[in-house]
Amino acid sequence: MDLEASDADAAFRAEARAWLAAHVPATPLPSLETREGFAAHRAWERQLAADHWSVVSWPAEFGGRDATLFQWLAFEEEYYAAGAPGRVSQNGINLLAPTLFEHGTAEQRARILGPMATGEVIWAQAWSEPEAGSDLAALRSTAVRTDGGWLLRGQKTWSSRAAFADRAFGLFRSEPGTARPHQGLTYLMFPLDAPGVTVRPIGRLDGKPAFAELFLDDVFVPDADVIGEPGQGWRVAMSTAGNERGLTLRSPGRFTAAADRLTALWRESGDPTDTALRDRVADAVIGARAYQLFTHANASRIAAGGTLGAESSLNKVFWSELDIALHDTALDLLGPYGMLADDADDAPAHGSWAEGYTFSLAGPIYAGTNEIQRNIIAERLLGLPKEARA
Amino acid sequence: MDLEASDADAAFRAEARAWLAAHVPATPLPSLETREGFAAHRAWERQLAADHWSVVSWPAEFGGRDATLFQWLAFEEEYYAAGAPGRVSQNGINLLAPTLFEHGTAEQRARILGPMATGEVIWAQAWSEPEAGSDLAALRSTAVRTDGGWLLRGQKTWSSRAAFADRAFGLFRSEPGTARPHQGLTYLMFPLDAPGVTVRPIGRLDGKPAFAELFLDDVFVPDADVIGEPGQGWRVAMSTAGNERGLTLRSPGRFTAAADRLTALWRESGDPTDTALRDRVADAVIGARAYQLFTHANASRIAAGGTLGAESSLNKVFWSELDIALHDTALDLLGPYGMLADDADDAPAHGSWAEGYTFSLAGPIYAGTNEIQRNIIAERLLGLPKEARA
Amino acid sequence: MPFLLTEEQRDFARTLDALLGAADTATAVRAWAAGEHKPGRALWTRLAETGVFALAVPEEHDGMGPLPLELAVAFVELGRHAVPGPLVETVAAAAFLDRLGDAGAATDWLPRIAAGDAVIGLCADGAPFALDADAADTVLVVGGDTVCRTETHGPVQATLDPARRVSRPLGGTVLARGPAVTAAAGHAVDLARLLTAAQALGLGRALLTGTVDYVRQRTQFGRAIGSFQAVKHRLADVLIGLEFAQPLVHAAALALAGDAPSAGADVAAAKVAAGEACYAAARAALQLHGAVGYTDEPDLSLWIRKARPLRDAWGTPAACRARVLAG
Amino acid sequence: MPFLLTEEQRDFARTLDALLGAADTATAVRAWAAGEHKPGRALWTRLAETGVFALAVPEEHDGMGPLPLELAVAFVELGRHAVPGPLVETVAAAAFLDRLGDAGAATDWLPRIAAGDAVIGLCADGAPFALDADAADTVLVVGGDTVCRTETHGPVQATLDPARRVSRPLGGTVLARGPAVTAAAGHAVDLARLLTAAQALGLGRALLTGTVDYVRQRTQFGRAIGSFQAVKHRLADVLIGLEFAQPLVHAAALALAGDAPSAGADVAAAKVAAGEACYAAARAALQLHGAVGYTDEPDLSLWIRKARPLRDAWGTPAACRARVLAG
Repeated sequence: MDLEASDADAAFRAEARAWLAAHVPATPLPSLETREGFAAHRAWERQLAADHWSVVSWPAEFGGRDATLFQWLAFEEEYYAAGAPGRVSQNGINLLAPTLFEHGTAEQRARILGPMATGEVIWAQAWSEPEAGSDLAALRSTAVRTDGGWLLRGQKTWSSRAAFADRAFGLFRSEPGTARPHQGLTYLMFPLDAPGVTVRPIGRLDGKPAFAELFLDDVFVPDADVIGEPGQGWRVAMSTAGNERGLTLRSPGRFTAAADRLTALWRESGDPTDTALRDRVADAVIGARAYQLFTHANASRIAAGGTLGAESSLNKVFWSELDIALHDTALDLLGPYGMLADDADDAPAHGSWAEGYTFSLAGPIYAGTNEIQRNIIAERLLGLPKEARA
Repeated sequence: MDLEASDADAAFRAEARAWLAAHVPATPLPSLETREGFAAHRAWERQLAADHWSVVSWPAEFGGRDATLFQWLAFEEEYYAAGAPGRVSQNGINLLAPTLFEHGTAEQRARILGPMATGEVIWAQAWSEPEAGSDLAALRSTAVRTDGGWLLRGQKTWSSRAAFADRAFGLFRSEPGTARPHQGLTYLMFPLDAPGVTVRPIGRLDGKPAFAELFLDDVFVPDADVIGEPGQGWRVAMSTAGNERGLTLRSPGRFTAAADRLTALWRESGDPTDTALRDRVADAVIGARAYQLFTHANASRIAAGGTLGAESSLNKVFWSELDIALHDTALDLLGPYGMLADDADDAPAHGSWAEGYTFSLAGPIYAGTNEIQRNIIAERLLGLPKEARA
Repeated sequence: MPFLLTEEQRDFARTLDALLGAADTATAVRAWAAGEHKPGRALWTRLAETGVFALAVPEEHDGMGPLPLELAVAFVELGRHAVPGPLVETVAAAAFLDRLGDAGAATDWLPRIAAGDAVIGLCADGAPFALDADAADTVLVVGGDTVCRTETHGPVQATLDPARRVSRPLGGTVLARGPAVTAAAGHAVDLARLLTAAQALGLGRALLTGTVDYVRQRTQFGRAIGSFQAVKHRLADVLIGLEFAQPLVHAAALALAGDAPSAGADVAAAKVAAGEACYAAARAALQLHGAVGYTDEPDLSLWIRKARPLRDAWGTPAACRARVLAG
Repeated sequence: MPFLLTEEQRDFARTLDALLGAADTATAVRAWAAGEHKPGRALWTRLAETGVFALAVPEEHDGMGPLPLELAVAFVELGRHAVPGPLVETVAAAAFLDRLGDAGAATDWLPRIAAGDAVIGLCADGAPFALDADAADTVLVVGGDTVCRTETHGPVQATLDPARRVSRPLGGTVLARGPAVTAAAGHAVDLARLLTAAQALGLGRALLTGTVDYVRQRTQFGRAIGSFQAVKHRLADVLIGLEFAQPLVHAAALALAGDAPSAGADVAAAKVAAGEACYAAARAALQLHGAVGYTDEPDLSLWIRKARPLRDAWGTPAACRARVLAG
C-alpha cells in the first residue's frame, strides 16, 4: 500500500499542471448559465480539446490520452486547483459517453464522440419528468415506432444545460403496459432544435436558467440514435447512473481545491481564536482529504480488477453533505459579505462562494436523493431488510 | 400574556425555597442505586412529607398542598436549584398516583397514597417485557383468574427502582386470544416480596443496579389491587403514559438548574475564547429556557381548561436531546476530568456530571423511544400519512 | 401568569394572516426583487391600516405603542407571508426616534411611520450595509454615539434573498450625538433582533406548512412521500424547532416591553432559536421538494431563500449566543 | 500507487481477528475493570506471539519494526475486540525509547516489549493521568524536555469506560533530558494518536456489526426494527463515517512511516474522523438496542462505553482539529 505516484503518473500530472498554468483564463468566464457564458465555456472546451485535455481518459482515437484512473484523478486535482472553468460538456462526457463506450455501436461512437470532445455538440440530459423524479422508472414520455425510427412525445424536466445545449439523451416508454415499470423503456438521443421540440428554461434557486423543461410533440428520432436494444433502456441507463453517482461526476479535486480556498479565506479573514469556525474549516479539510483518499482506494480496487456497486452511494451522500458544509462555513466566515451575490460590488474574493453555496444545495437532491442513497447503503451494504411496501 | 407570578404563587415559591435552604443535606446522599443510598433517599422522602413537600400538587387530605400547576413548576425549579436529592418515590408519585386519582377506588386511594407520600412504600414500575419494549401492547405476562383475585405469571424487565422497592404495578394479559393486542389487559399492583416473586437486579450502563428483572410464578393479587375494570388495563395505563411523557416526569426546573450549573462551570474553568464550547453552553441555556417557557405555555393552556395530547411527544424529544447535549458539553468542558466516575478522587465539583451523562443517554429510549415520538408528531400533529405496514 | 396570547392578540394575528393571504405577496416579492417597489408599498399601506406600524409609535405621535409583544405577533405574520421591505428597520427606527429625545426628529417621522407613509432604513450594530436603501425615504446610520441621516447610497447589491438588496449608505448629516444615541440604539437593535426572530418564526411556519402539504400529495414509488419515515422524522424535527422557539420570542417581547435587565439576553436567545429553526425548515423544504424546490418557479423558492439571510440579520447565531452568556 | 492493503496485511488482520474472536475478550475486559489483570496479560502474550508488539521495535532489539501501517492494521483488530490495557501506551513508549538514543534504556525495555513481557505506561502531551499504571511494569512521564520513570502512582480512578482506569504518576527518576526527548516524544504522541484512531475504527466497526445483527432479528410492531427507515438511515450514516475514516487512518500511517512533514496533521485528521465515527456508532448502538443496550449485561455495553474515552484519548477532537490546520 502506498500513495506515491509512478514516474509516468507524475509526468502526466506535471504536463497537465503546466498546460493549465499557461491556458486557464486569468479572469473567470461569465456564468455558464447565460448565453454569453455558455459560448465562452464552449470555446474553452475547444481549447482543451485542441491539446487533448478535454477527455483525458478516452482512447486517443476519440481525442483522449488513454489516461489511467489515477491519471484522470491527478488531472482533475490540477484542473480544480488551477481554478479552471466549469465543464459545460460534462453531461455528455460523464453520462452519455460511458454508455456509448459500453452499449453504443461503432458508428455511433465515430459520429458522436468527436464533436462531444471538442465542444462542437453540447449534450443535455433528459431523465426526469414531472411525475418521475426519484422514482425514475415511473416515466411516461413515449417513443412510438414509425418508419425508420421513433416519434417522441411527452414532457421532460430539470434537464440540466438544456437551455443552451444542442442535443439531449433520455429514456422513453416504447412498450406500454409492461408488467414492471422498468421494462419497455428505450434509450434515445435527439436534437434540441428538431421540429416538435420546445425548450422552456427554468431558473435555478438563484434565478439562473440551469435547467429547462422539454416539451416533445412527435419528435422524429432515427433508429441510428437508439442506444442498445429498444426496450432495454433501463439496463443501458443504469451503467450511466452508476457513473454519475460513482467516481466521475464529483471528482475529489473539486473538494480539495475548495477546501484549500476555504483555508486560505480563513487564514486571511478568519478570527483565529474563533474555535467554532476553526473546527468547521478543519472538518472541511478533513472531509475533502477523506473523500480524496477514499476515491484513491476505490480507484486502486478498480485498477486491480474490482468493480463498484452500491459503494458509490457512500460517495454520493458524503460529497454532497461535505459540499454544503464547506460552503455554509465559507458564508459564515464571510459574515455580512457572505450573503452577497457573486456579481455584487462588495462580493468577496476567493471564488464564487454564494453561487457555490446555491449549487451545493442541489447535491443531496439530484443523481438519486440522499434518502434513496441511504436506503441503498442500508439494504445492499448492511443487509438490512427492505421497507414494508404500501 | 405575562410571566409574572401571582402573589400567592410568589409566596408559595418563597416558602419552598426557605424550607429547602434549611433542609437540603449539605453533602449529597449516597447513590440512589445502592441499598444504603436507597434507604437515605427514603428517609429524605419522609422528611419532605413531614412538612407536606413530598406531593405538593395532591389534595391536602392525602398529604399534599393542593398546589396549582404553576406552583408545582415553581416548587420543582426551587427543588432542583437547591440541589436536593433525586426522588426515589417518583414512579409512584408520577406514574401510579395519577392513575389512582383517575381510575382508582376511594378505598385504594385511602390505602395507597398515604404511605406513598411518606416514602413508607416505594413503588417500581413493571411495564416492559423482553419482547415488549417500544411495542408495549405485545406483552405476554398473564393474570389468571383465581378465587378472590388473580395469579400473575411471566417476566418483566427494565423495571426501574425494583432492586430495592417495595411494590410494583403493571399490565398483565388477563384474556388470551383477543382480536387486538391492546385488548384483554389488566392493570394490577403487587408486592415485590410476595411468594413467587424473584427480583434480579440489572446493572445500568455504568454498572449501578437501576433496574431489575422480575420473574413472577403464580403471584397472588387480590381483587382490591386491580385498578379499573379487568380487561381495560390499556386504557387505564395510557393516562399514566401521558403523564410520563408530558408535564410531570421531566420538570423544567431540572434543566434550568443543570444549565445554571453548566454555566457556572464554564465561567470557572472554561476558556472564554473557545467559541465552540461557548456556543454549546449557550445552546444549553437557550434550550433549558425554551423548555421552561414551553412548559409554562402548556400549563397555561391546561389551567385554561385545555388538555395535552400528542404535544407531549414534542416535550419528550426536546428534553431528552437537550439533556444529552448539556451533559456532553459538560464532559467536553472538563477535558480529562470529564471522563472520571463521580466517585473518583479527582472528579470535578459542580454536580455529578459523569452519572448525569450516563443517565441522559437513556432519555431517548425510555417512556417511548424518540423514534416513536417522532412518528406520533408527524402523524398526529402534522397529519402525515401512516407508514406502510408489513 | 397565563403565558398565552390573549384572544385579542390572536384575532389580530388572524386578521393579518387573512389580509396577507389574500394579497398575493409573492408577486410583490418578485417585483421588489426587481427594484419595483410599488406593490410592496401598497402592502405597507394596507398593513398600516391594520395598525401594525402604529404599534411602534407612542400615542403622542399618532401611534398606540410601543407594544413589543403585539409587534412580535404582527411580525410572525409578516414573516409567514414574506412581506418585502425594511419592515424591521422602519419599526426599529421608530423605537430609536422615540427614545432619542429629539422632539423635532420624532415629530417629523413618527406620525408618518405610524401611517405607513415612511420607509426608513437603519444601519447600526456595526453592519456595513443598509437594507433596501433605494426604497427608503431616509436612512439612519448609527456609529458609536452618533446618528446620521442620509438619502444617498452606493450601488444596490443582490443577496441570496433577491428581495433583500443592500447598499452602503454614503455621506449624511449628523442628527444627534451623545449617550442618548447609544442608549436608544441599544434598544432599537434589541427590538430589531426580536422582530427578525418573529419574522423567522413565521417564515419557518410557512415553510413547514407548505412542505407538509407537498409531501402529502407528492407520490413516488407508489406512495405519498410523506409516508416515508425519513421524511416524517425530518419534519417532526422542524416542528420541534419552531414550537420551542415560539415561547422564547414571546418571553423576549415581554422582557423588552418591561425593560427587564435580561431583555438583551432574552432577545438573543429568541433570535438563535427562531433563526436556526427557520433555516432548518428551509433546508428541509428544499430537500423534500426535491428538484421542484430547487427552481425559482414555485413561490416557495422565495420563502426558502429568505431563511439564511434572516438567520444572520441583526445578529448572527454566533453573536447572539455570545450575547446570551453575557447575561 | 495501489492504495490498498496488501494480501499479507489483510491476512495479518484476519489472523488477529480470528485469534481474538476465539479468546473471549469480554471476560478479560470485565476482569481488567475489576483490577484483575491476569486474563488481559494472557491475551497480550498471545498477541506478542503474532508479532503485534514486535512491529514497534527495531530488529536490533528483537523486533521487526517500526512499521506504523502494520501497527495500525493490528490496532483496528484490537479495537474491534476491545482488548484491555495500555496497548497504545506500550507501543508508543517503544517508539519513544527507540528514538530517544539512550542505548541502555532501549536495551532494557525494547526486547521485553517485543516479547509481550513488558507493559509500559506513558504520560505525555500534558495529560494529568496515566492509563492503567497499576498494571504497568513502569510508567514513563514526559514533561517538557525531560522524561522520568516511576513505578508509583496515586489512587486508581474509574472512568466512563470501566476497563480504562487512570491514576496520577508520582515521583520518579529522570531518565533523560534535552531536545532528543522532545523529538522522540513528538513522534510517540503522533503514533499513540494514530493507533488510538485505529482502535476507534475497529471499535466502531464492531459496534456497527453488532447493531446490524440486532436490528435484523429484533422485532417490534410485527416487523424487524431494521426495516424502519429511521433505523436504516442512522446505520447508513454510521457506515459512511467509518468508511471515510479508514483511508485517513491508512494514509496517516503511511505519512508517519515516511516521516512526512504532514504526518502530524494527517494523524490528527485520522483521529478526528475515526473518533467521531466511533462515538456516533456507539450512540447509534445504544439507541437502537434500546433498554437492552443501556444495561451492563450484554458484552456490547463494554464496547459502547469505550467509545467516548477513546475519542478523547491522545488528543480531543478539538485539539486534533487545531492540529490539522496548523499544517
